[in-house]
Formats: sequence, C-alpha cells, structure tokens
Amino acid sequence: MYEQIAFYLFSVLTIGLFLVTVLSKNILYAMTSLAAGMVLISGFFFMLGADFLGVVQLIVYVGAVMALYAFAMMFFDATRDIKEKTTNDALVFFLGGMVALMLVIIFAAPVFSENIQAMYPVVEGVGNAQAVGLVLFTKYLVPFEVAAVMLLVAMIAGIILAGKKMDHSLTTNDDKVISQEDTK
Amino acid sequence: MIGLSHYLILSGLLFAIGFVGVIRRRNLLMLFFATEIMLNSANIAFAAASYYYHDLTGQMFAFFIIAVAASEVAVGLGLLIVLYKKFGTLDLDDLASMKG
Amino acid sequence: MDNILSVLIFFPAVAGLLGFVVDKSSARVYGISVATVELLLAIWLWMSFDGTNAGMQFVELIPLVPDFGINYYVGVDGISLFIVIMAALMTLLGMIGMNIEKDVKNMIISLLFLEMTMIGVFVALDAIVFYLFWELSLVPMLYIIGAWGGPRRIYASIKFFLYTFTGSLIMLVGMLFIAYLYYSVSGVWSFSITDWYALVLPVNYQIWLFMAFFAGFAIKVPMFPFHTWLPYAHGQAPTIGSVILAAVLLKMGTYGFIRFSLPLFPDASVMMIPFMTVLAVIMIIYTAMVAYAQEDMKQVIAYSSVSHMGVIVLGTFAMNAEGISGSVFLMLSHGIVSGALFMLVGVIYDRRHTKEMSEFGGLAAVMPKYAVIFGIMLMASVGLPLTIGFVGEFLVLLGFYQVSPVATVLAGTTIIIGAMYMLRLFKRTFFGPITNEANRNLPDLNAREMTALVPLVIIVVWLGVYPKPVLAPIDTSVKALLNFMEEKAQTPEAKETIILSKQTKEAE
Amino acid sequence: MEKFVYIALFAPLVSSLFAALFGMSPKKTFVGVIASLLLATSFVASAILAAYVVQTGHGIHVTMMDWISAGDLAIPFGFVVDHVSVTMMVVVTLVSTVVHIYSIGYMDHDKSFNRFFSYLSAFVFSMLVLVMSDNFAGLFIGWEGVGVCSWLLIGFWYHKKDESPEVNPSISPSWAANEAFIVNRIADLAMLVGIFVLYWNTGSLQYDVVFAALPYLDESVLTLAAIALFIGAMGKSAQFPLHTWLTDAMEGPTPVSALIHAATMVTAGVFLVIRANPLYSMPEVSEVSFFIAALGTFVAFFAASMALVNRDLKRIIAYSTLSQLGYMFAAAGLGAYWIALFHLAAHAFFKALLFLGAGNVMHAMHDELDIFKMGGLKKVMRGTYLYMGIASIALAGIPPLAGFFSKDAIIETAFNEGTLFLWAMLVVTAGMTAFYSFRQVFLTFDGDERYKEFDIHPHEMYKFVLVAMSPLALLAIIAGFFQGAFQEFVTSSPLMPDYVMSEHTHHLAIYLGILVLIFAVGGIVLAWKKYGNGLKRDEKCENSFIYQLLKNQYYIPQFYAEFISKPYYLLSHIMWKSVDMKIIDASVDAIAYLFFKGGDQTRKMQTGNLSNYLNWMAVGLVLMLLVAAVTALIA
Repeated sequence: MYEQIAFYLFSVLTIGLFLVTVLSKNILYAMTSLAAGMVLISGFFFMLGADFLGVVQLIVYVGAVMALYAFAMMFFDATRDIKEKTTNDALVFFLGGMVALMLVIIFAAPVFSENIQAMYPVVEGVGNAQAVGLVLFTKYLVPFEVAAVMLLVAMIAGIILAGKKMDHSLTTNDDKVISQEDTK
Repeated sequence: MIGLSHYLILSGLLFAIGFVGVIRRRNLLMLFFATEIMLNSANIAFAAASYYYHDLTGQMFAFFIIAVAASEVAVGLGLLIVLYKKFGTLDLDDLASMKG
Repeated sequence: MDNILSVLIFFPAVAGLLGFVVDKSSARVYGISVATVELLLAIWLWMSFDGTNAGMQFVELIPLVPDFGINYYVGVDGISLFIVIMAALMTLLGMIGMNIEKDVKNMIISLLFLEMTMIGVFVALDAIVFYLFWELSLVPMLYIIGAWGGPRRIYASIKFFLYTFTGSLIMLVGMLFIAYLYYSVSGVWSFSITDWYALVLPVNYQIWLFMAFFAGFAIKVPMFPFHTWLPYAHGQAPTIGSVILAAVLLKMGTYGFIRFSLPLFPDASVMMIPFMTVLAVIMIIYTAMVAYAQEDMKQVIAYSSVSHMGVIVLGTFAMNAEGISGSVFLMLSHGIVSGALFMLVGVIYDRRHTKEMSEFGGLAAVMPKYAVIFGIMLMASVGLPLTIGFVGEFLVLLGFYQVSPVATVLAGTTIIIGAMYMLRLFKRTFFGPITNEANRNLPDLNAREMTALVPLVIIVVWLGVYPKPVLAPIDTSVKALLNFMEEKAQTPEAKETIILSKQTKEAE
Repeated sequence: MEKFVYIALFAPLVSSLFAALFGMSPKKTFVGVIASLLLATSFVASAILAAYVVQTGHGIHVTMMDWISAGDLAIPFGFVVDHVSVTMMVVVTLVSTVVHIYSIGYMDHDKSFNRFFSYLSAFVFSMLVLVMSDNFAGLFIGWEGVGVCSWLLIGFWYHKKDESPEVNPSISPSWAANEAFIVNRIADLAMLVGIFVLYWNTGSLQYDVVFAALPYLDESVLTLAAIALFIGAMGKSAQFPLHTWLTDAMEGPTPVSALIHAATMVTAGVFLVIRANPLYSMPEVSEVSFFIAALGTFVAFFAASMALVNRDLKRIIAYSTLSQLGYMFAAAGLGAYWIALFHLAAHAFFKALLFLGAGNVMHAMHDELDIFKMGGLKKVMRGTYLYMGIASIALAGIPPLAGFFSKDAIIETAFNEGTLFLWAMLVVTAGMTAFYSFRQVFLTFDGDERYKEFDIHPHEMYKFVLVAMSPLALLAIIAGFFQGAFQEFVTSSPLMPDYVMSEHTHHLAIYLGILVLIFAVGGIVLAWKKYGNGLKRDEKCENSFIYQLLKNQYYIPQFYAEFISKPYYLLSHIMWKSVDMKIIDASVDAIAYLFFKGGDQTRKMQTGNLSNYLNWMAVGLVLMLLVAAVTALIA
C-alpha cells in the first residue's frame, strides 16, 4: 500500500518536474527541477531495493553532475531567459506523444512474458551493496576498470577543453579576437 | 500491486519527456538536460527489471550508464564552453556550419 | 616447397611494398625482375604439378576465423593452374612493353599488387578469401585507369569500379547464404569451397543462388547486357591496364562460373543452359557487330573481347569435357591474344597518340615487323588452326553442338563476323597507300616492344600446334568436375543432360 | 617410306620459313631459287611416294603426334598417303614447283620478292596438309591455312588504294583478299558443323573410323553431314552463290592465280567431296549428291556465260576455272569420283599453264589486262602464244589433249546417269568454253596490234620461265592418254569406288564424243569468225540486256554489296550508336544518375542544424518503435 502511494506520488512528481525542465524558458528553473527529479528517481531505486544504485544516483547526479551544470551555467549567463525558436509544437508533441504511446503500448502489452532467467540471482541474506560489490568486482571487473579509465579520461578532457585560454577574460575580449586566436 | 509494467511505463513516459526536450529545444544546455532525463528513465527501467527478475545485471547496467553519463557531462560541458567561447551562443540554429 | 602458392601470392605484394623504397629510376628494372621471378615460380609450379591428378594440389590451409570456418585455404587444379601462369606472364610482358613516363614507380607497385590479387583469386579455395582477392583486384585497376588513363579516365574508372562492385556484392550475399545453409545442415560454419561442394541444395535455392553468383560473374565477364563498362574502361585505360584487364581480370568471371556455379548448383546450371545460351549468343553476335562499326582500334578489340568471352561462356555450359576444357583453354588463348592485341594498339598509340583507324593506312609498308606480329595475332583472334585461338574455339563449338546445334551455328558465326571486324581493322590500318604523311616515317617495333611481343607470338604458335601440355591437365580436372556434377545432380533432367551431352553415339 | 612423307610435307614449310627470314629485306634471287629447289624436293618425294603406292597398292599412314585431345575427342597430326592423296600431292607439288620457278621471273621487279616466296611456299604446305591429313580436323587445318595464304597472296599488293567498282571491279587487292577470306569463312562454318555432326555421331574424326561407321547412321544425320560438308566445299571451290570472291581474287599476282585460284586451292572442295565419297555414295544422301551434280552443272554454265563477254584476261580464265570446277562437281555428284579427280588433275595442268601464259602477257603489257587493248601479240611472244594455245585447246576439249578426255568422261557420265538435262547443259557449256577461250586467245595474240595506241612495248618472258612452263604444257598435251592407267590406279584403292559406263553408253560413246567435239569446234570457229581478224566492236550487241547482264556478272556483286555488306554495316552502326550507347549504356547510366540525383535531392536535408537532425532522428525512432510494436502485436 505504501509502496503504491509512494510510486504514484513519486511518479507524478518526477513527471511534473521533468516537464518543467523540458518546457521552462529559464535555465535556472530547468536545472533546479532536474536536480529535484533526480533525487526522486533515487527514491525509485530505493523502492526497488537497489540501495547502492540509489546512493550512487544521489552522489553522482545530484552531487557531481548538478554541480558541474551549475558551474557551467556561470559561463553562459544563465539567469536570463533563453530566447530560442522552438520547433513546431504540433510536431514535437505529435512525435513525443507517439513515442510515449508506443512505449506504453509495448510495455503494457502482455507479450513480453516473464520467462527471463536470472543470470546472477540476488543472493539472499546479503545486503544490496555487498551483492553489487561481489558481482562488480568479479564478473564486471574489466568493464568496471574500463569505466574508471573512461571517467579519468573524461575528467582530463573536460579540464583541457574548458580550461583552454582560461587566462583570457571573456568579458574584456570580444568574441572576434577569441575566435581569431582559436584559429591560429 | 506495483508491477514491472508500471515501472516500465513510467520509464517510457520519462523517456518521452526527455525526447520532447531533445527535439523541441535549441539550446545545447537544454539538450543535455533532456538527455539526462532519458538516461535516467533507462536507469529506472533497468533497476526495475533487476528487481523483478532478481538479477543484478540490470543494476550493473544502470551503474555503468551513470558512469557514462558522468563522463558525458564532463566532456560535453567542456565542449560547450569551447563552443560558447568561439561563437558566443549555444543556440543550434546559429551553430549550423555543416550545411550539406 | 609446399607453400609455393603462398609464395606466389604474397611475393609480388611484399616486393610491391619494398618497391616504395626503390629509387624511381630503377623502379622499372625492379618491377621486371620481380615479375620475372614470379613467372619462374609459376613455371616451377607447373613443372611440379601432377597433370594426372584431377584434384587440388599444393593445398594450404591456415585457419583465420575458426568460429566461422573462414580459412586461408588455397590450392590449384588443372583449371586454375594455367590462368595463374598466364597472369604472371602477362604482368611481366605488360611491364616490359610498358611505355609510361609518369609515376613509373607507382605503376609498378600497382601492378605488383594487382598480380597478387589476380593470383589470389585463382588459387583461393575459401569463398571469403576468394571474395577478398576478387574485390581487392578492383583497387589497383581503379588506380591504373584513374591515374594513367585518357581524358575520361575518372568516369571510366568509377564506372568500372561501381559496376563490378555492385555485382560482386550480390555474389557475396549468395556466398553468405550458402555458408548459412551449410551451417544449418552440418552445424558447423565453413566457407571452404570444397566443403560446399558436398552440400546438396534444393533446386529452388540453387536457382536463386545461381542468379546471385551470376550477377557477380556476368558483370565481370562482362556478359550482355552488363558489358558497357568495358569499352569505357579499355578506351580510357593505359595500354598496360587494358592488357591486364582483358587478359586476366575478365577471366575471373568465367572462372567463377566453372569453379562455383557448375559444381555448386549442377541442377540450376543445367536449367539455366537456355538462358545462358541466349545471352552468350546475343553477346557473340551483337558485340561483334558493334565492333564492326567502331572507328577506334582499341574499341574494336575491346568489343571483340566481349564477343570472345561469349564463346567462353557458351563452352562453360556445354556440360561436356570438350566444351568446358575448350572454354578454359579459350580463356588462356583469349588472354594471350587480346593482351597482345592491346599491346600492339598501344605501340601505335605511343607513336601517334591516336587510335582512330582513319588516321592510318598503309602501315604495313612502314612498319613491317609490326604488321607481321599484328597479322599473326589477328589470325589467332579469328581462330586460325595451328594458332592458339583455334583450339579453344573449336572445342567449345564442338562441345556445344551436342547441347544445341542451332545455338552452335549462331555462335559459330563468330568465325565469320570475327573475321569481318578484324580484317576491316587490318585493312584500314595496314593496307592501302599511305594517306597520312605523319605515318610515313614511323619507326618499326623497337627492342623493348619486340621483347614483349615475340614471346606471345611463340606461345600463340606453340600452343596452337601442340596444346597438349596445357590441355591435358585441364581436361583431367574438367572430367572430374563433370563426373562430380553428374553424381550431385538431383533432378533426373539435369542428370540426363549431363550424361547425354558428354556422350558420342559411338560410346553408347 | 615415312621419311618421304615428311620430306614431301615439310620441305615447303622449310622453304616458307627460310624465305620469311629474308621477308623484310630487299630482293634476293637465291631465296627464290632455294624455295624452288625445296619445292622440287617435295615434288620428288611425292613422286617417289606415288611410285611406291603404285607398286605396293597400299598407302602409308603415319601419325606424327597428338594435336588436340579433350574429353573423348582425340585428334592427331596424322597423314595418309593413299591413292587419292598421292595424286593430289603430285599435282600440287608439280604445279607449285613450276609456279615457284616461274615466279622468280615474274616477280623479278617486285620489291617484296622474298615475302612472296614465303607466302607461296606456306600455301603449298597448307595445301599438302589439306590433302594428306588422315582426319577431318587436319583437313580443316589445311583448309584454313590455304585460306589465309590465299588472303595474304591476293592482298599481296596491299599498297594499292581502293577504287570505285567502275574503275576496278574488285575495288582493291586488300578488299578482294578480305572478301575471299570472309566468304570462305561462311563456308567454313558449315564445314565445322559437318565435322561436329560426324564427331558426335561416330565418336571420331579419323576418316577410316568415320567412314566405317557411316552405314549405322540415321538418314537425317547423313544428310546433314553431307550438306554441311558440301557447303564447306562450295566456299573453297567458289560455287554459286559463294563464287564472287574468285574473280576478285585475280587482284593477286598471276602466279598466285595460277597456283591457288586455278590448280590447287579451289579444287580443295572437289577433293573434299572425293575424299568423303563413302559419305556421298550412301544411298540415303543421293538427293544431296544429285544436288551437287546439278549445282555443278549450273555453275559450269553460269560461269561460262559470264566469261563470254568479259574483257579482263585473268577474269576470263577465272570464270573458266569456275566453270571447270562445276564440271568436277558434276562428276563427283554423279558418283564418278575418279573422273572428277582426273579432271581435277588435268585441269590443274592446263589451267595453270593458261594462267602463267596470261602472266607472261601481263608482264609484257605492263600489267594491262584488257584484251581489247591487246592483239597481234603472237609476233613478239611466240612461246607464250604456243603455250596458251595448247592450254586453250586442252581447255576447249579438242583431242588428243588432256581436256578432251577428262571433260568428255564427265559429259558421258551425265549421259550415263540418265540425267539428260545436265548432259545437255554440259555439252552446251563445252561449246561456250571453246568460244571464250579462243575469243581470248584471238583477241590477245591475233589481229591488229591495238596495244600500240597505248604506247606499250611488249617483250617475251625470260627463257628459263618458258622452259619451266614446259612440263605443264607437256602434261596438258599427254595427260589424257593416261586415263585408263589413272582409273586403274585410283580405283584400286578401297576408298575409291570405280565408275564404269554402262554397256549402252559405251556403245554410244563415240557419237557422244563427236557431238561434244562438234560443239567445241563450233565454238572455236565462231570465235575465229568474230575475233580472228581483229576486234570489231558491235555497239548494239554490247548494249543489249543480256550482254550487260553477263558483263555485270548478273548483278550479283552489286546485290551482295547493296543487300548484305551495306545493310550489315548500317545495322552494326545502329547497334553501336543506338542500341549500345543509347539503350544499354544509357540505362546503366540512368541508374547511376538516379542515385546521384537522389543523393543530390536528399542533400538538402543536411541543413547543418543539429536540431533538425534530431527531428529526423525522432521521426526514425517513432517509425522503428512503430515497427517494433506492430511486429510484437502481430507475434
């Protein structure tokens, strides 16, 4: 019962928040609602017994990613409303609606029967974090390491890309000069 | 009782929202947000599958998706900054330089 | 030397790679020496070949992708042996006769790579390896036409490439489907042709697969109506390109019919005899007529190639040893003769930079040696007995007569209309008074050109008088092939046709 | 004895190769001498073989090596010297030896002297292969070989330019050469078909095997083989309708006309029919044989009619050759093979003599061939006059010269077979033959000296040439006396059926002979009356329809040109320009263009705007989901 209430509540909230993200003109609102949505998604994870994943979600998304976005926004003068021509709304909602409809139909349809065999059954009596750790460091050791390297590479790439010509002040130099320098 | 289908439908709806964002918005930053939404919708689906099939593989995938998403944000934001420095805008309509 | 075939395939390629570091001025000598060694190796292969053994010899098998049964699997039998030797020979002679100033080094390297792919195609016994070399052969040729060709070389080379490429992709689909069928029957993946031979396919599958392979082979041959890339390719290619193209590359198509279509799809092959006959006969007569109308010497020979290839295709579907052996022999003789003819046209093009027949006339008086060699090749081309051209043509027509007398008579008109366009060419170029002053002081063949052409003349006469050393191994393998087809054929009609077509009344 | 077979066969080849060594150098007389000596060697070897065959009564069969063997087919290089082939060998080598010696004189001033001997000897070699081969494929080698040599020799003066048919009926030597080659090829195709039929039904191409199997074959097979082989023979022997090339072939040097287009190559067709006589004697193919006889008779008459009005010295002789070939076919078709062979040999002697004489005239007249421009030459050319006179008498069939015996035998055969219509035609033709041969002789050697108007100073040929011609003259005179011996010799071969006249005919033979003789003498008298005292042109006669028809060879060459050559070229041109370029190639290009255009149009989708791309991606996603959903629902 609680589970149902929690699910529907979270669902409504998540959908609402994400809709704000997608539709809002103000980038700050968008980001804030996105962060809130992420938190709620971690709630789903906890509901699904994926405690470790929920924690990671909170730390990585709400903590790291959102922080990154927040910092990035400072570059872009995010406080003002974004002026952009949006794509023809009719088309957007038709396509979005179609995708939603399709996915719902597909997922709701009973054709996807339940006869999938578990490859790595959840070990009874072991905490989720422990179980995840067991699998992660045995079967998925190599992908895990690769992911680690990838993150490292991404970090370095991010620093290099963003950090280029940090000594130039964007406000004093006008765009032309910078673009000229870039082409050198 | 909440079943797998519920989660999958929720995931589908969230994905559709992200999708709408992707096709509607022209600002690159907003596209990133929309992408995050889509990734998270996928994560929900994975976690749900994992839960209902008693199989950790789904969680593993979600885990790696988070890792990929984090890398993507790091690199992507770096690129955005470079782009912004160069063109002073993040609007896709102004960035169309690869016209065929 | 058990791995002589690998040496044959990869020696030119390795030498070609080394060619990049060779000095530009000595590139030509380098290329000729490599090609000579290659030819000697090929002849060594022939000498150690057992002519009485119908099966594959010098077989090498190295697994490449064991999970999918893809192996580096090569071997020669009587059918492929001589085409390999001819490829080596024509490369060497083409190089000797070559008169190119621009980027000689690149040309030599392209030729050596081309030689690798050509030999690879003919010795490959694994479909994937075969396909690989088949497609790779396009690349150096594309480069040769595109870089050293005439004014419309880009159009011609792209047309050549895309056209043949399209066909071979369809063939690839067919190959993959056979592999899949093999897998579903035997449970193991295999791309080796010898494994596929054991596969008995349902007749309707055979027909579809036959058509898929047909697409690849027919464009390569080129069969009517897929032949239009050839005049462009020949018209624009430099002499050496035309020589190799006509002598070896076209043979890939007809070789494919014999190596794949006949043994893999015996029933479909028999059912397709009428279809192939009609195409071949149209090809023979129609292109010979087109050749007759040409104004450009090289185009005459280009179209005549198509016409002669029609005879080869016809022989392939004669379903008797006479026809198929003749067809294989005709591949060799056409290679030698058309290669020589293209070289000869190249000789005059080098001197006058034109190939228009109307520009010439009376050359026999100015260039007697040239006229003699041209005359010999002309006679070989029209199938004069005691030249190489007759043996194959005679056997093909003889063999096909058992299948269809009417078609044989129609195809036999090749000896008439073939003579017509060749004699017209010869008359307009060599006979009559010297009308164009520019021709009055043309130098006759020089030592280099003689070195390239005289061996061909010798071969033309030698194999015309005494074809046995070549014909006997071919015949052995062809007979084995036919016995195999007869056993494998499922439909009684096909079986009957195969048995009937190889029987003379007397043998009953 | 085997070595003589090889000597006879290969001496001409050696000669040819030897001469070819000097082919591109200036004239060297010793080349001609050595070639002639080698030919003489070949003749001697042939004569020895002939003596051997006469003595022992059986032939020699040698197999040199395998040629082609594939499948069940095995063709060796085998040579058989039996009664038939040895006759041919002797005739061929004798005539060619004479022609070789003659050519030393005739080609004296030609700068391609050496080349000429190379070709001529190569021809003899091919001809010997043709007659000596023991199988049909070997025969075909020689068959094609003589064709090529004929092509080379007709086109020997290749440097002459093309002219309109009004100026030169054969347009040019190279044109005539090509015509000869191509027309022969048409017949060769039929011959190949005949070979194929025999192979697939008898399993071999060896004469003995094939002939042994003949009685077991179906009628249709036999008929087809007989027809196909005969069409092959028609090409080589220039029978109607494939006859036009022979007169055009007179563009070649005269020794060539003498050797190839009179004595040897053109008789190859007759030889083939004689060789294959077991086939043509089969009762199943009697219609074919009769057709051969009828066609032969027709050609004899048809060619003689054209010879009546022609003004070209060599063409008259060429028509006469055609006509005589018709006689030979008539005999062969009627089953009198030995008579055909006898006439073949006799004809070879006197026709070669006639041609060589014509060559002397040409040499004297500086290549002038119009007999209307000659006359009175007997004063300056006594020897030639004598030779041509003998040859013409022989040709006309006046006893006791060779032509009388051989031709009379043929006419008698026609009577004996009861084919009176053929007989009558042949008798009339005999009269026509006498008329045109003597018309030519009188116009050339008698009457007023018209050549003086054209400022020509004729002179007699070299002495050694005249001496060299003497064996032919001798044989033209005496060959007839050996008729009986010849019959006995040739028909002792198991492969050569005898042919004897019936009792009835035998009784009438003397009257028949006299009748023919009357026609022949009548022809000569008529010719003397008309032309003996110089040329008197008769405008009215010359403008009459029949005269014009004959003069234009029944308009057959024009017909061929207008209805075969030109349409073929036109059609070829249409095939190339319209079909190949505009339909086939264009459709290939159209497909390429379609892709190109499609790409060009869809290029506009590439706006460079990411948002746009995302929209397209969205559309794609929706479609894919749609497909997924639909398939899932269907499943």
